[in-house]
Amino acid sequence: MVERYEIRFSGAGGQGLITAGIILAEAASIIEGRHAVQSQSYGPEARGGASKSEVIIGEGPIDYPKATIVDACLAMTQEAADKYAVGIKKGGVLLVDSDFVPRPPQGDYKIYSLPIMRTAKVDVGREIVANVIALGAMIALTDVVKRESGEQAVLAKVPEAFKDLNKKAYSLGFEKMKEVLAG
Amino acid sequence: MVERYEIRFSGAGGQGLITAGIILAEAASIIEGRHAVQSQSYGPEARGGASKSEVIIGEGPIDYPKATIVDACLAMTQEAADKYAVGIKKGGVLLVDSDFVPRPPQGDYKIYSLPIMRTAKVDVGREIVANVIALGAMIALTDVVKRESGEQAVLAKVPEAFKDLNKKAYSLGFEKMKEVLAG
Amino acid sequence: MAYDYEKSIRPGKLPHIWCPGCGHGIVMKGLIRAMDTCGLEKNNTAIVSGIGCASRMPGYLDFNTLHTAHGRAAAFATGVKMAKPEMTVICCGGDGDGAAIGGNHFIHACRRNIDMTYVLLNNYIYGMTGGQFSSSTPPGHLASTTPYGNPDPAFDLAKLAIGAGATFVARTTAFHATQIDKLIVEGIKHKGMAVIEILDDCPTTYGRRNKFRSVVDMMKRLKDIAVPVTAAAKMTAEQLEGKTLTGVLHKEDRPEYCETYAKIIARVQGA
Amino acid sequence: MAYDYEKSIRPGKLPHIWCPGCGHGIVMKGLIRAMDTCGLEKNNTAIVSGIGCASRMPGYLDFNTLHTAHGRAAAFATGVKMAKPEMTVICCGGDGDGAAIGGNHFIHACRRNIDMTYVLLNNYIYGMTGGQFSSSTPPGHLASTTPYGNPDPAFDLAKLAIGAGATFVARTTAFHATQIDKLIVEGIKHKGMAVIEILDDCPTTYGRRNKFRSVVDMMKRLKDIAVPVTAAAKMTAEQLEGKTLTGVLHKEDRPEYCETYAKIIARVQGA
Amino acid sequence: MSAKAEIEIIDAYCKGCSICVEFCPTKVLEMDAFVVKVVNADACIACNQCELRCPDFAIKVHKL
Amino acid sequence: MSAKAEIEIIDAYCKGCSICVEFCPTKVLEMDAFVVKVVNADACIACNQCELRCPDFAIKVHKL
Amino acid sequence: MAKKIALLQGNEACAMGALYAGCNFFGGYPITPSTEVAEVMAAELPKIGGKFIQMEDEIGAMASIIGAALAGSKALTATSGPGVSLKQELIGYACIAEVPCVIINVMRGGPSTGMPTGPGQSDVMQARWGTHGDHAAIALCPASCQEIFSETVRAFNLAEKYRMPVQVLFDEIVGHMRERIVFPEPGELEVVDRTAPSVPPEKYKPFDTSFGDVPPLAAFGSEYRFHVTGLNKAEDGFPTTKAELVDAEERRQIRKVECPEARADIELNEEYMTEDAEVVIFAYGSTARSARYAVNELREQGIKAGLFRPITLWPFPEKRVAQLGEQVKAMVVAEMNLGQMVFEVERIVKSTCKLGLVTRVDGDPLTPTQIIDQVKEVL
Amino acid sequence: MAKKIALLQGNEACAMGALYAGCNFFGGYPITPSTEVAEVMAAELPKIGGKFIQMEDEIGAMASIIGAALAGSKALTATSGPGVSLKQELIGYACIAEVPCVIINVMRGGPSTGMPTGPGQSDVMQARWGTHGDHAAIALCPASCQEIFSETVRAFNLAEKYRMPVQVLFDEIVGHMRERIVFPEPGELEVVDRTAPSVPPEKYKPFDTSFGDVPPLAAFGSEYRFHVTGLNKAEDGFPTTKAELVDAEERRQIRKVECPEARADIELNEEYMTEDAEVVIFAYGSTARSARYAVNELREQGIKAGLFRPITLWPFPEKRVAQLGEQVKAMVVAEMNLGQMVFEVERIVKSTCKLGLVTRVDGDPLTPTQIIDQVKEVL
Ligand SMILES: Cc1ncc(C[n+]2csc(CCOP(=O)(O)OP(=O)(O)O)c2C)c(N)n1
Ligand SMILES: Cc1ncc(C[n+]2csc(CCOP(=O)(O)OP(=O)(O)O)c2C)c(N)n1
Ligand code: SF4
Ligand code: SF4
Ligand code: SF4
Ligand code: SF4
Ligand code: SF4
Ligand code: SF4
Ligand SMILES: [Mg+2]
Ligand SMILES: [Mg+2]
Repeated sequence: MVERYEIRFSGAGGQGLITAGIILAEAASIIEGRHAVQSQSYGPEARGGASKSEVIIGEGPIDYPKATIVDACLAMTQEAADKYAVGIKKGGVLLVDSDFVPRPPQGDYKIYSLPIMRTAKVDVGREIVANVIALGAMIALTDVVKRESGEQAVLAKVPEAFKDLNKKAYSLGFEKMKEVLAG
Repeated sequence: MVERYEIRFSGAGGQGLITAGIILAEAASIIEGRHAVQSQSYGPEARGGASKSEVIIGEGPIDYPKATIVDACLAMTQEAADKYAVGIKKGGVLLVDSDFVPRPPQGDYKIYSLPIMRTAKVDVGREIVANVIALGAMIALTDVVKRESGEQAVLAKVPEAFKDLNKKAYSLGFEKMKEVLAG
Repeated sequence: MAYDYEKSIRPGKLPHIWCPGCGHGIVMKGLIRAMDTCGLEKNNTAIVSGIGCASRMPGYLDFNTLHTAHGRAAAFATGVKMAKPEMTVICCGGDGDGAAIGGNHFIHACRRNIDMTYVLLNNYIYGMTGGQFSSSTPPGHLASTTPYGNPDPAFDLAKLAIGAGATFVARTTAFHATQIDKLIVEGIKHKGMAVIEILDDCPTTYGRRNKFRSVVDMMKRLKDIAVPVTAAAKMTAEQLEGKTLTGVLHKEDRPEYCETYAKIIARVQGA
Repeated sequence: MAYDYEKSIRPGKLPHIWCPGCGHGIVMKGLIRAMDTCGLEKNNTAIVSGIGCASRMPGYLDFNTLHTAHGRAAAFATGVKMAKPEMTVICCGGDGDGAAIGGNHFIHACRRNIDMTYVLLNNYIYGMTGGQFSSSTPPGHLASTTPYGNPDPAFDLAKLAIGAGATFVARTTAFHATQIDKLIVEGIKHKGMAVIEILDDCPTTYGRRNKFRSVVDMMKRLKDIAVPVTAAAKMTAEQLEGKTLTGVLHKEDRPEYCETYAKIIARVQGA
Repeated sequence: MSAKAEIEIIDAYCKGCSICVEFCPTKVLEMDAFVVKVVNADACIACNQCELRCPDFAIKVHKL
Repeated sequence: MSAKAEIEIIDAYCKGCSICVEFCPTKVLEMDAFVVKVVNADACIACNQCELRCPDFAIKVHKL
Repeated sequence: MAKKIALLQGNEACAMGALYAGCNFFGGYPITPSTEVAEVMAAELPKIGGKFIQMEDEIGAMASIIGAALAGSKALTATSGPGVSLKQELIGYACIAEVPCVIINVMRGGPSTGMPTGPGQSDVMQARWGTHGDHAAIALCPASCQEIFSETVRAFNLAEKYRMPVQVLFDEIVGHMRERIVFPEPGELEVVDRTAPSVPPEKYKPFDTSFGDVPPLAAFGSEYRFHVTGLNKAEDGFPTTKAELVDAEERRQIRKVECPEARADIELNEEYMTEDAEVVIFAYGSTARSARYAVNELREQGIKAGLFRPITLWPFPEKRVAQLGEQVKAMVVAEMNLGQMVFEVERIVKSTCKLGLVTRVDGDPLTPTQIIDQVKEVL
Repeated sequence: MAKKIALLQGNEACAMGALYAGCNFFGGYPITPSTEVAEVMAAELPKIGGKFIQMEDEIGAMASIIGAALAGSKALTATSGPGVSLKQELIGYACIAEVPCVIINVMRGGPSTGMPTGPGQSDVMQARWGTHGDHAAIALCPASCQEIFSETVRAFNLAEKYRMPVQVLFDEIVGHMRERIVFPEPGELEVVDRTAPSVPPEKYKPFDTSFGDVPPLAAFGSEYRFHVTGLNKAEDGFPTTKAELVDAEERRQIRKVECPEARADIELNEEYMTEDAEVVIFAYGSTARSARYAVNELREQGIKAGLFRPITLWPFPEKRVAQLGEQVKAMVVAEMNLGQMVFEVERIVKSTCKLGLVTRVDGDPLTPTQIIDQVKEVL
């Protein structure tokens, strides 16, 4: 069996989590040359409401392209947490936005929390980068790709004018998470 | 094998030969209670040009509804004769309009001719009844239904005002043919 | 007392699926008020739509409702109306549904002058599928399938309806909220095909791409471009440049289709 | 010398399949003269039709010819024209083909203002299938599917085309034989969607049922109902009752579709 | 009076609709069963009506 | 100044589009994260603009 | 009292059958060779207060009959190949929304415009698989004018009973030929109406499976009001994407037609001399008439031939064909196409008997001789 | 030089593949879940001087690509179930008029509107039998983004080579997921163009079979001019009802695709661990990915499983399936529908091995576990 790592990003529509998933997949498959499949929710629920983006990363070709048992999950809102923080593997991890997910669903996995939206607003000054902060945090949490790969993938995705902003956001997310992990 | 009798009426589009076929089929199947199937040519050729109407009459249900070997054929024009006076059975009969079919196709069957259009025009005064004259003649020629059945079927088909006209036409056709047969 | 919309809405169906700021909700409210004003009986009214965001409307309304296939509302509605001419039949749906794929059924319903009221929500875009241009997207505008600006001229939907023979044609906008029900009421009362085009907004797939900062911006534009027919009469061609006429644009009396057919039945049965 | 129609007709294809007295032949002659006048190059011209008696026309004409499916001529033609804008594209076909089943493609081609010339042969009937009423059969008239008189109002096809945005709309009749080619010539020269409606006769399926004694009777009616637009300006509404306007009914200048698209290509490739 | 044109009739194309007969101002033409024929050639004034209106490409006016 | 109407907001329906806020002539309403809230009840003149224009059936004007 | 009899065209018989079945709405668009069905309906419907409408195209025609059916009518449309192709999306709509209606397909040669006035039998697989998505299909295929009458009645009955569109396919030959029809008296043939709701209006759900796989159907304009959609829906008729609900409704819609009881109810075959047959000709529609002729000939020549004629094409009569497959040495499929139902026959009898195929698509019917030759070749 | 690589959605990969194949015309109408194909084409075509047009509906879209193809373009449309249903009449037109073009069907749940954003594989039989009349069909079914690219190229090649419409079907899952694509260099994949006429213009006949079953095709606007019709036609392209000509063209149009050489050329399968397999899973599209996962699991559990994945669905890979049928104890068909290709598999392997079927239609993909369970049940 090819070994696979499954990550799910979830939150409100418009929070940029699809993009976060795509960037992670690019980091893994384009930059690191491994295998990755990204998919996302479509349909009425994708427009407003909760949405999700899944990335499966592996060392060989990925057959089944949807999540089976999720290794790591992000939930940016309570609605997303309720809907998508499911099927997390025993020993897996769930990262939630501490301000927007007051009641993280409990299970046989570790729960972490970070004030992601607040960091975007207060520390970076732009809510729009919350997804990149989240991405940095998830990479820090999971080590599924190298820190640099994630950064490179982020920078490849944004226009010149926004590179610094995103670099900062990514680092913030990464470091804040490492702090939490360091306890 | 159920015994079947196949009659084909052919002529120019608009000469009423479809109707002649229908009347014959009605005579056989409605009035005499035997079995009959009528079919006709459709398509571009049915609009102007030559057209045909076939009637198969039998004592039992008729399976194959198209002509196989024609017992009796009528051709009102040369074009119709060239196109449709084919597949006539050995010993069958072909009746042509003597004025409009100068060159009846030859074969292993008997050819008769009658001035059908002329009879309609001159003797009845209405070209439109040529088909009824032809029907009378074909019934006289083939005995496939009783004379009275044919007449009854004709009269059932036409409006009150035209009954006499058609009765006359039918009788004329029938009798002229019998005269020819009587030689 | 606040207006009682709930009595016309199926219990438990709100909130609706439309995006924040989507004008379809404003139009639905207008439609509810109009049906209310006309005193339509729920059991005796059918509301028929195609597919699209706008076409989701019937699902909320507590009447006989028929959510059909993309573009086919007018044709299904024709079947309902012919089968039961005593029913009030209302069509609703988007610009793409009604005039792009559904254009043929639309113009033929206009021609027949069958007694129904067609509420056409023109938000200039295919909202449901994520913002491809429609046959009413203004030329040059951006949509997901016009990355270089829309090359297609837009229909003047009211003009199309008139050209096709509709006997009542009116237009307003989602900004002119109180005019919505007034015109729909006139449409419902009109015996024959009534088309009410309502210029609407889709902030999600049209607004953002075309640099509207907010829904309110879009509303303001609707306000700005609208010129009542009456006022237009006194304006010059230049003044009317870029404007859209609102109000009742066309009204005439012609025999209604089901009535004509009923006369045939009476004649045949009488004979 | 007699007019040399043969040079535009494919060898061996005459006589054509149309019935004695069918006006389609008269229109085809007009079209040939018009193409001749415009000096159209055979290889650079495509003639596209749908299905119906009128739609058999391309088969006779020695050009690139495309006999498509019922109602779809305008859409196929749009593909041809977009692919090769340098070609002259002419559509021809019947009222049923163009405006009943083909109504949607027709109005959208008008809206786009794509450069083609649509010769619409309106004989008030579905001829090919044996005389069912079409969307241009006059109300009350008899057809095989209106045994009690047609309950359907008829399209004013020119009005429909104008409503849909066509930039050149003209009308004449099979009686006004010399006007046929004049108007088609204008249509071909017009840059954009040109619609030329030609009131035509179908003695076989329409004439007989509606008590015309002969083709010439039908021709006379065409003559009688036609009023040139110019003359109409001076006539009262009563005088115009039952009449049909002929000549150029509408002409405007709007950007042509393929040209607009070519500009996009230039812009994108320039960037 | 002498013919201003020679009228050519292509029998194989003529469907006998009689449009040309009716529109000829000088009664040059007449129906003969299923096709048309010239019965009064001299009267032809070369007005071209017959050729113009024949739906079947069956008649040609050759001006003299 | 006293309120001419009581404003009811149905949080579960409100999608926070802020149309009501913008159209209220007397600034009775304000956005609060994802939903609207009444911040200046007394200023309400019962003009009904907010109810009329809310696309989400989320605001009701109960005249006093 | 003597029964009413008449010489009718197949298409006319179809219209008469529809009226017998209670059809009171026709929405159509003319197309050869089906148009006579519309023409008769246009003349007859006003007499009974029914409605005839000629729509702008076949899609509109299909839409109109679904609309009318939901307003309580028994609704019919008639067309031919090109029209059926255009209707495919809305045939699927009628399937998923479970709306009873009848579609007549008088088959001509094809594909596309093909041979409009020639006969064909090449839409029989389309009748099963033409629309996208999973769905069941009922398709009937009469072979004589009398049978067109009775099968049209049965089509309405099945549409009403199973709440779905039913297709009647017959080829141009039977559609256009004339035969004697004996009109059944009223009451002589069964006429089925859809099951009306028995619950009070406020309890009504249009897809309430507590009443079985075919839930009762109310009518717009009655005291019941309801919602209809072409999306996957829950029992209350409103859209759902809930996996278990979608699964349940999708499977139910196949099951309601393909469960053994329904199959037995819907299946209708004619067999001729099959009891002791060593070779069976599988043929339907007008081709079966030639086949019957061939069977008689073959019997005279001492070959134990029989005819199996499916009148219900879909659902396919699997069980009976399998039985025959075990009985005979060979089966010969005769069809006026390039091989369509033969795939089904092959699927069923592959392991049990030899299989022959004789086809024709040139505008002329298969002759008895062609069939006879193929039978001899296979044996 | 390193090859260009990118993470692309299946739909985007499809558009890129089309451009690689030389596509220069797109006529479409938006529909979920296919719309991204159109969106990419709208952005890319003007860059190469190609044409993108959004038509008024799917029928118009299909008409426009046939028109463009006859004017010499390589033309594409992309849609989903409801759109494919609407296109059926004109797909038949493209068949009979022998016009090369490519139709993408990104399959969703359905019938009718169904589940627009859910995946499905329930249009695979429609791809064969959707239009009326007899005709051949080529349908391809890729299972990954890279393969969507290459199969779209192959679809154009086959369309051009066999002068007919080719369908590419993939389900929403592959259409919407993103994977790495390695872009082939120009020339790396074969790109086929239709055979142009070699005779002088005055000798040209658009269906001149002296050049074989696939006659050369000229373009409107070249020095060749010709006539095209949807009626049955003679070699010169003009309509005919002559029995022998109709017969010849109808049979040729099937033969050109279904003769052994063409089948071998068009057929493409992937096999995984089939050499020694005792049970083979027959699966295609995204379902085959689950099946492959299942094969690995089963092998670990000691069950000799293998995967047969048809990439060419039509013509059906009869020969290879028959061989496998003889080799294995059982075949299990896994599909995201209620059983479609299983009929073909049954037809072929009926007499040789056991057959199992596992289906799913609730909007979620078949999981490896479901497939594994079915394999174990059948064995
Ligand atoms: C036959 C068919 N084609 C395409 C679609 C996809 N589709 C669904 S809604 C829609 C457009 C909706 O636009 P509009 O009617 O303007 O409504 P809006 O969403 O803007 O309110 C399209 C193209 C479909 N469902 N069915
Ligand atoms: C999809 C489809 N529907 C119906 C038909 C049948 N049909 C062929 S021609 C025609 C009508 C032709 O009428 P019109 O376009 O007015 O041309 P005319 O024959 O009067 O010249 C019809 C309904 C068809 N061929 N295809
Ligand atoms: S996408 Fe546009 S039209 Fe659709 S609900 Fe959202 S705002 Fe309204
Ligand atoms: S049926 Fe009518 S339209 Fe057709 S060829 Fe004959 S006269 Fe002309
Ligand atoms: S040219 Fe004029 S005058 Fe001479 S035959 Fe013709 S119509 Fe008569
Ligand atoms: S108009 Fe033409 S077809 Fe008619 S009679 Fe004269 S020559 Fe013959
Ligand atoms: S009623 Fe008027 S004043 Fe009161 S809150 Fe609403 S908008 Fe403001
Ligand atoms: S208008 Fe309605 S939905 Fe929008 S913010 Fe106000 S209450 Fe909320
Ligand atoms: Mg819209
Ligand atoms: Mg016509």
